[in-house]
Amino acid sequence: MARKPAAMDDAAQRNSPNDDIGEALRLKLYRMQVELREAEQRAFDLFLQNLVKGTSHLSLGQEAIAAGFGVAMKPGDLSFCTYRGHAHTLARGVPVEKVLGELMQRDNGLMRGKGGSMHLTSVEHGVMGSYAIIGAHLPIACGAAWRAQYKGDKDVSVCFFGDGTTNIGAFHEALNFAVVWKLPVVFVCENNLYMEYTPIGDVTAVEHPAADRASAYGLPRIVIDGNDADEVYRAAMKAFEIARAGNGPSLIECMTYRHSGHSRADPAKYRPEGELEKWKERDPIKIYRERLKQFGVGDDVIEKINAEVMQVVNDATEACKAAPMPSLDILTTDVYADGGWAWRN
Amino acid sequence: MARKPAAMDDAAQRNSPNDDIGEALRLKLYRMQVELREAEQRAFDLFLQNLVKGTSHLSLGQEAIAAGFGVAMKPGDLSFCTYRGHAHTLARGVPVEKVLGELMQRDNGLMRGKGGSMHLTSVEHGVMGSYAIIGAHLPIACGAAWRAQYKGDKDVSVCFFGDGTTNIGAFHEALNFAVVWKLPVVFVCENNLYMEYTPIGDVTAVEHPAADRASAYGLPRIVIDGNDADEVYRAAMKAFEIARAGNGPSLIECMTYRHSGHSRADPAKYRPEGELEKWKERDPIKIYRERLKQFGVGDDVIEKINAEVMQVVNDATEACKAAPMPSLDILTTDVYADGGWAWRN
Amino acid sequence: MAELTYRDAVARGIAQEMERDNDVVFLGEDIGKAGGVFKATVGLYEKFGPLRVRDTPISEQAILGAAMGAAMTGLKPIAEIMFSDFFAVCFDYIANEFPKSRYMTNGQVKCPLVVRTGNGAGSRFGAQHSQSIENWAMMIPGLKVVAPSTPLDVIGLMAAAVRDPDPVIFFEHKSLYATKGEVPDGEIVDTLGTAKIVRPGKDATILALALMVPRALEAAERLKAEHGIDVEVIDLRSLVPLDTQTVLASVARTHRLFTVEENPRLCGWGAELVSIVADEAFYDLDGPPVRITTPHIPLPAADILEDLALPNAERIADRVRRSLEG
Amino acid sequence: MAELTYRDAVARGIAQEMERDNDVVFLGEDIGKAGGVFKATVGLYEKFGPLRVRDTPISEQAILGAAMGAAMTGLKPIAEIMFSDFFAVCFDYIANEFPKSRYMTNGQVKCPLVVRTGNGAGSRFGAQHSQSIENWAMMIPGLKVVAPSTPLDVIGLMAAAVRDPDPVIFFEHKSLYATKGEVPDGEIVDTLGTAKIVRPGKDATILALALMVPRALEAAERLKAEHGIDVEVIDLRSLVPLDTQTVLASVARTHRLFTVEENPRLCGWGAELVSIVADEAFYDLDGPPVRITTPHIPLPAADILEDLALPNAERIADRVRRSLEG
Ligand SMILES: Cc1ncc(C[n+]2csc(CCOP(=O)(O)OP(=O)(O)O)c2C)c(N)n1
Ligand SMILES: Cc1ncc(C[n+]2csc(CCOP(=O)(O)OP(=O)(O)O)c2C)c(N)n1
Ligand SMILES: [Mg+2]
Ligand SMILES: [Mg+2]
Repeated sequence: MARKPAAMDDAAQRNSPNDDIGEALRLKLYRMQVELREAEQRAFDLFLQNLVKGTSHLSLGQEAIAAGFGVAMKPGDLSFCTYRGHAHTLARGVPVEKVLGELMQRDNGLMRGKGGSMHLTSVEHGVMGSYAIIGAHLPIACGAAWRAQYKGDKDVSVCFFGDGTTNIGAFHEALNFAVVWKLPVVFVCENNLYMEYTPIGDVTAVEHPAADRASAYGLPRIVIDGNDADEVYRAAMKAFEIARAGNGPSLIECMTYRHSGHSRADPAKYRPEGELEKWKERDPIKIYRERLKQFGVGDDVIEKINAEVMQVVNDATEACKAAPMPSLDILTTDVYADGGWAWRN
Repeated sequence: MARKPAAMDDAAQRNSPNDDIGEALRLKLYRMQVELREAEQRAFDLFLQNLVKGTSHLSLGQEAIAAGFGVAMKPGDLSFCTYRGHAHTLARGVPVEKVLGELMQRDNGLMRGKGGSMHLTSVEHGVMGSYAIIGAHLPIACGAAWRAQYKGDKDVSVCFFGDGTTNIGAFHEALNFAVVWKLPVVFVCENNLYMEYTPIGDVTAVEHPAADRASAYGLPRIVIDGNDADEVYRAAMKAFEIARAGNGPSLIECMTYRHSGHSRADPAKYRPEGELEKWKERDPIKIYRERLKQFGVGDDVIEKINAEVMQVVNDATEACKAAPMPSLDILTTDVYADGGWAWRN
Repeated sequence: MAELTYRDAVARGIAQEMERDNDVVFLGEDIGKAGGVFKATVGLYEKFGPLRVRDTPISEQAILGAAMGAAMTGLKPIAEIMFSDFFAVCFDYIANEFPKSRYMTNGQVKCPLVVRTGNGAGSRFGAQHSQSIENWAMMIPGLKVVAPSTPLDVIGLMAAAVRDPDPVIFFEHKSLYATKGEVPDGEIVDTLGTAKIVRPGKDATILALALMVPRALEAAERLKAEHGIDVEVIDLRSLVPLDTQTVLASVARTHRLFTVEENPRLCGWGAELVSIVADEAFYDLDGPPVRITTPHIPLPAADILEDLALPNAERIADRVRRSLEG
Repeated sequence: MAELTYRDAVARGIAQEMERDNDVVFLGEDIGKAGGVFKATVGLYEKFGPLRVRDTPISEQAILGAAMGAAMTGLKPIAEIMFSDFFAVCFDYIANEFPKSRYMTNGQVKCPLVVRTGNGAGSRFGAQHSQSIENWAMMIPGLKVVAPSTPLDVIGLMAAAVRDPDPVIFFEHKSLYATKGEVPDGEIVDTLGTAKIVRPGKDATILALALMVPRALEAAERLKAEHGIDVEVIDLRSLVPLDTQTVLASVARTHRLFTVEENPRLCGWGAELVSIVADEAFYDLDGPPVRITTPHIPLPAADILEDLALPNAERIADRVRRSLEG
């Protein structure tokens, strides 16, 4: 059952003084979503110009999840992302330039081109890595949460993954482990209805691939509207509260949809007719712009945010275009902690 | 909730003409349990005489499960066992000599000593292997069931495993896969309360490690008394009916207890005081002997069965003691299908 | 005769075998309706239908386990593991189940299946999607291991692999999918365990595999043109069974050995080949046997870095020349 | 100074490091309350309590994944994988996660952890519980790989492994657990990447590891006593980093190389060592370098078969003698 805060059931009430989000936060959530959208849209444009190389996996249409969690997380909280991790990385405050730079394999990229788009990492921002082997990071997030528990740190580890990931063994091991050890970790399933090209329903024994498994770990069943940043934010805050209170993990399934193909190689021909269009009507940014208007935010404020974001993305693009390629000598650096790669004397 | 056939709720009714098991079957179930018990007891004695080498994992106390399923299976049905597979192997009609011979690493063993106690296999009896890596055989059983489905064969694959196995990734992958493909496979969890030495409750997020996960695959929750061979038999028959009708897999959790240590190396000191004694009162063979009596079977009949089984085990023991060691040239046979091991020309 | 891509050769090879034998079935992620993420299996779903070409969940252990159970009981499955790097999430089947079941059961259990997978670098996918891991399979007793370099070999070795009664790991090179080659019409069946001398020569022997074959050939042309050095290039094609006779005979003629490996150095197949030759043809060798490999590092994503990591024609030619001159 | 078993040395080595550093934590199946299935961790639970010595479910991926997440964020975990064969069910962490995270992130992510595991044959456990798989780890760039042969080395190398800032795979040999050795009192810390000449000699160099070290030593004594052949035996101890200097210097003195491996032949560490020596010390060698290995087969369970499979002193001595005489 989708968990909807009772007070939020109709638009009228949202304008009430009981508004739990508040204007400042609301503008932040909007700005964040726009930034994720524009940065990824730019990544796509740069790919068409042959400036983004390798593969890349966009979250266009899924921004409300990254934004809702990103805004809810405190400094020190840790993000564990997938190859589809641009948005989650940006949502922790990593500069657009650093992300685009990595996609463009420039020296100013987050990892100077060594990792590429599937492995975005910024430890200083709490982005502990983007993992490209399905399921691998769920146990890893448990480990980071174990450290917090052991050390008495109050940070929460948040682990993002897709619907398809719920069918791999590591999902199961991590969920059981996290519950048995009562770890402060939040598992966020972004159910965008597809694994790569195959509909998740074709290959999954239950309707909700994450939520319908929660009871197998003694967890409550949580399905939320992943295209509504407010709802995401609330679910995040609630899960964080549980985690920080020492009451263990949560598993949250967010219903959403990706507007683009799985990766740059995918024209997404497998979609049934009309499906994309239907979901575009539920575009999280569109929804949120309407929300802002309901709360009386003027077009000028919205346009100003849009313009500011665009400026950031434009500046980042220029900086990346101007940035040098990585120097060749980094090929063999940082294999080991001594900075090098020597496996022999 | 434990699934109990309504008609079986009290002993009185069992004597009614509605008795669904019947005398012939009942004697078969008894004989089978005694055979498993005596054969394994003998294996233990032979170990103490230093004649059983390597490791071995006994099912003493768990015989009702192997017997109930073994008797319910038809020729052609396939068994997939674990390292704790002596009982399941014998329950398909594999001669005691063949099993003891393998444990004693003799040439008359099922695999002439090449596999050892953890890998008992007798393809001609439908015992498709005993697997020693936890969880590995659940997907393999799916594959055998897939073949049946593809070819229109009516056999069922039955996969036995322990409570501890429910926490490894392969369990999850296999269950989902079997349900999505609607495969004729029956997953049988023998919950003996312990993994090796650690109580399953210490490391599992739910009370019933298999049954409480069934809903994660859209399956009904089934917990049965694994020390009552009749109950096991009924659950098996019901699951086989579902499988043969093309209605997919079942997951059955059987509550039981092992009387011996995990393996021959284990004195089982981790048991709480009195636990073993309590379970010995629920010894499946004791229970079943009482059942026979309730149904009017005389002591003479019971003693005759016991004696016959003992004779079989004694004969097998002598045959094994007399059997030669395997010839050394089998060291390099049967790596490849050509019978040899050549990896080069 | 038709010109075919390596990619299309995969589909043709599989189709040839599925047409021949109804027991050949094919499973993997996105292989069916979508035709595979590398588009190497386009058309098979349409041709053979959903019962023989089955899309799976993201459950590599279930994929390989199911393939094994089916193989044990009468089918001839082909399983796809999308990227060879993902062998790491289902390695138990590769290392402990497929290759040991026949031996452990004293020959009772058979396991005739093929695992095909996209291997190797060049797509700028980074460290977890670019590895060349032939040695992960070669090191396991009981497996057979194949890695074709041309469309023709893809078809012929695929047929041989599917018909083989043992588990075969079939490495397709991602950077070769778009390459083309002439392929005769009609059924093509090759033989496992046969290396091919793809360029005869007398001054040195170069052993190569998969993507390294065209690079070794290019190096050979350069060495000839620029330095008059005439090297023999052998495409190993199959690591198990290993055609050591062809290798030893070549070294007996050329007296020098070079191996060109894409895999990172340690415990690669080059080490095995060098150690065989050093032991069995020690007195044939006129100089040290040399391994040319990717350095022992994870692979970088950036194109200029990835290109630097892999052996290329220039590096191969340079190393051979220096060695022969020195 | 005390005589200690290899088994007890494991517990002492771990205890030494856990006492030193509160961030050292230990997890695995049955390691705590039960003291480990090989009884190699007895007493640690009682000494360090349930928060630092944690029993886990049978979830090898969760064990290694959790170790990694903890290592990345400040702890120094020691994870047990009960039998090294089970690396196959969690190989993604060994092959794709631990060793690549630092590189892929351009040095941002650290992964200072130890995976210790029971490796090797001799217990008649059959093909899935007896493997010697050092090469599964050695072949992966980014790992460090250790395999001690004595109680003293167990403690010293365990300390070095725990203090190392990189992921270390620590292979304990099951058949050595009951062996004994003298161990000094007080803190013991050794150095990774250092081989030890355990028997000096002038006629040939034998490289060995773990259980093969005592067997090589026994072979050396036989060769001396029976044939007057004086071989040098080197215990490699650490495969990565690899002490090639000690090996090359030895071969420069003895002019002959033998490797004694327990792992099945193909792509074993012996191949790597032979190929290094063949390349870099070719002109030092007076004869072919020879690998003595377990045949390339799964391991049988029966004692007489298992004993036949592994290199033993007799086979080693015989092979060396034939080679030196021939
Ligand atoms: C172990 C593994 N198997 C397969 C893949 C290939 N792969 C990459 S993304 C993907 C689909 C993942 O689907 P989902 O979890 O729903 O995430 P989404 O891409 O929709 O965000 C697959 C199969 C992989 N990276 N790792
Ligand atoms: C992947 C793997 N991890 C660990 C082990 C070691 N091991 C063997 S039996 C066992 C306990 C299994 O418990 P359970 O599934 O309850 O079966 P039981 O032994 O109680 O029948 C363990 C941990 C193994 N064989 N394989
Ligand atoms: Mg998805
Ligand atoms: Mg159990």
